[in-house]
Amino acid sequence: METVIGKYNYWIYIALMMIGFYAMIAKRNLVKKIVGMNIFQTAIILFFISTAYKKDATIPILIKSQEVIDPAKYINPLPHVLMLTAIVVMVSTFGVALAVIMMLYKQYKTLDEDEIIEILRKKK
Amino acid sequence: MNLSEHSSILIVVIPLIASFVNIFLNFLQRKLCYPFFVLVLGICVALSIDILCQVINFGVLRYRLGGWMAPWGIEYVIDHLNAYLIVIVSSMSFIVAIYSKDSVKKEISKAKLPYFYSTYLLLATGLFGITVTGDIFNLYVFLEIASLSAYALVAIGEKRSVLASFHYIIMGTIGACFYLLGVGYIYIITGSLNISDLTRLLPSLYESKVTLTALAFFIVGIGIKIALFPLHRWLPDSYTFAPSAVSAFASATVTKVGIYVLIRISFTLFEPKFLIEMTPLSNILIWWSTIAIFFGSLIAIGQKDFKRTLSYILIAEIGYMVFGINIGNKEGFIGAVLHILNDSLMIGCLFMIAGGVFYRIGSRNIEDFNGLNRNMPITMAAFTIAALSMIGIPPTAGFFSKWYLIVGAVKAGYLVSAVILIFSSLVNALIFFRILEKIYFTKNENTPMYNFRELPISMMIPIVITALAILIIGLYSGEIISSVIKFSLPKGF
Amino acid sequence: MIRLYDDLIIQTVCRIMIPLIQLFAFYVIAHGHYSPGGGFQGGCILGASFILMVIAYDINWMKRRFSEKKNTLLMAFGVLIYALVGVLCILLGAEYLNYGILNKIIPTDSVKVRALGTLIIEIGVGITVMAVMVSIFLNLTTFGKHEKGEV
Amino acid sequence: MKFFALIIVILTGAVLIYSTLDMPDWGDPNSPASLHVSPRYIEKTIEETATPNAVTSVLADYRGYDTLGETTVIFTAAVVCILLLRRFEDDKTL
Repeated sequence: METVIGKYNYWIYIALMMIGFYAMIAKRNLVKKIVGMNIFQTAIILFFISTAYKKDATIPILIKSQEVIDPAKYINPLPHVLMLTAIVVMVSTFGVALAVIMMLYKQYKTLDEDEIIEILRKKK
Repeated sequence: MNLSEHSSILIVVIPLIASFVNIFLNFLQRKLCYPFFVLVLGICVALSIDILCQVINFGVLRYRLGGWMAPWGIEYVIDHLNAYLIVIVSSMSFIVAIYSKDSVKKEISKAKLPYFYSTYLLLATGLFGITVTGDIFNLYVFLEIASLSAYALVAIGEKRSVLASFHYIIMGTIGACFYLLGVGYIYIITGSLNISDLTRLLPSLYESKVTLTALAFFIVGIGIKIALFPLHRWLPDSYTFAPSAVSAFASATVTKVGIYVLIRISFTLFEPKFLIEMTPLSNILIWWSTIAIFFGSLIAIGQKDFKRTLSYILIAEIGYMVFGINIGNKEGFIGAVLHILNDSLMIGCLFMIAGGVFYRIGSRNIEDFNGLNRNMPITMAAFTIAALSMIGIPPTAGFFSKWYLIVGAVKAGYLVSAVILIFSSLVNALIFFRILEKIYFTKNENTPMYNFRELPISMMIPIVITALAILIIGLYSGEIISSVIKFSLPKGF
Repeated sequence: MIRLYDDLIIQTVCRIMIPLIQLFAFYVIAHGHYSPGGGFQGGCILGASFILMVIAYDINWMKRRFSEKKNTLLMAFGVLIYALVGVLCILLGAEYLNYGILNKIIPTDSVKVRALGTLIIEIGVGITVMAVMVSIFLNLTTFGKHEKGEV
Repeated sequence: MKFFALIIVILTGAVLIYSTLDMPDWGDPNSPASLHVSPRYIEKTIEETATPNAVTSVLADYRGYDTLGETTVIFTAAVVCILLLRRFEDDKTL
């Protein structure tokens, strides 16, 4: 029981990740694939953020008048910084993937992978 | 102020700044974009050689970014392995940059050329960044810069390249996500991101399940990025339909840098004994890469498209390198690291020749190579050298690395893998002798008489340089091993 | 996909809102040292204000105020500021991005100058993010034509 | 195909969940991540960078180089979108 209380947050994020991962490899619609990609990356971000949390701690913005600073009273800033970077990477990947999908749509007039492969096979 | 002590950072920052300046130049004077682009990559070659000399003379270079101490700030650590990789990446990017002048003009519209050069520079920046950094998260950031620009460079090729690029995006993102998950797992149990700090912290955590999972995720993530056999789906299409300059550059550098990351993760971040003795991972990877070599070679025989054949050969070559790293003795590791250089030259040269032939006759089909030596004697001579090296005929570079790999395999007792390595060489011989026969000896009546001359000079020079480099490196491979590679051996080899 | 869509209420509200949104964006960028915020967040809000212009009015209305050339140049300029601050640190004799050395040219002590260096690069990041958001939005919604009307 | 994908996903998830058992609990103030590197960021941020917001000081100062990389990533995305999608007036080929 203690394990469940201590670890359930990780499990939820892993479940989310796997939903995204499944969508990425199993769905045949291109947009659904990149939506899955987004879910996957967002779940990783949540996972990192949850590692930053400490019980009874507050956001890492210090008050200047304080003389002795207790690190246990502030949550860990490093994962937040890393995830700011990862969010930007996620947005950029999403933008590039959308651009590529739009090029595909212009060529084949469809967003379904099977149909695109069918068109390519007919051309041969 | 001494600039040479900053050369490890300048090699990343100069192409980065140049890619922004290229956007400005686009609006000021579009003609200057190309000379500026080549000049910058030339400077990078000079800097990389400077770094290599510094490492050989003074040992490991450390550079603290922002002046912060290592586990708190980001640190650059350059030892012999990095310096060697930087020289390979920078010189290949420079050579292909020269080559791209004429080849790209047919494939990309004029108004977009400055953006193409910017993206190319960003890809180079990403690769340099991956090679020099000593921080696992920083590595992820540069991995993404390199990947994003590679997706785009692939997508601007022929019509079918867009679908290939989409597959590349999906696979590449899965790889990057797995890598990031590995970083997260390592971070949770250690609290650090710096590679040298982690080397100190991790040995006490080898019993933990988290460490093993993290390593597995690192390996699968990088395995996707380097297209290790069952995860290779994105590579053949991408490199076949990409513009020829891009296929040459990407095939020569991207996968090699991936191999470098694999070496770093397995042998610097973790101790060699963790991968080789404490876990079955290295054994799995050996069989995995043997299968990669076998199937890569086997599929390559059946292809008609020359670039696609090369892509499958590249998959087999990646198998060679992963195999060499994991057999866990000196010869295998030396062979793998030497093969990074040789393979980068050979594959780069062959892809450039494929692009050159496509430039002239507009076809990549092997059947159309009949009698090309009458029209393009110099290119075909270069092709012969590269092909012989691919097969592994003694005076060329390819022989030496394959020799080391086979010796290492026999020493470690992996006889089946040694046989597969020889089999793969024979397959290469089959493929390339068939093409050579078409080029030199086929005098078919139906052969169309092409009426064109050699390639333009800007495409000619890079091909000749790489072909000569294959010969010269073959002669001096002993020197390279004794002055550089010997020092990059992991502890305990 | 972008059509002229005249709606008096939306246009009037946006005319009032857009300057306020931009002001708030500058606040978020500049106040990043003391509260949640910084270059990315502020840049995104600033970019959103331009995107709102396109949605509420049309693309030409927005391009008259903020042309494509300006946008592309700003995109490169913002991140160039960032990289050049680092090069400046090298030229002054410290490591790359070591803002502490900037007190050779800015007369404050070596700790406060770090906060100042942070502010400079946050501004650079903000400019880039704003321009990038607008650029990606325009390219995706108009299929790269940068014109109004059907695609 | 879908069944195969499901098996891969379940296996991956199982490995990930199995290894969480060795991780520190959620919100544990004594986990390695909150003891090793990060305390210095909180303790010294005012003293060393004059920035009370520790996230900003880590983002732009201690790990400022990562942020340069991330700005470059987003710049890359914009250049890539122009390269792939933009149709220029003086460009007849596409």
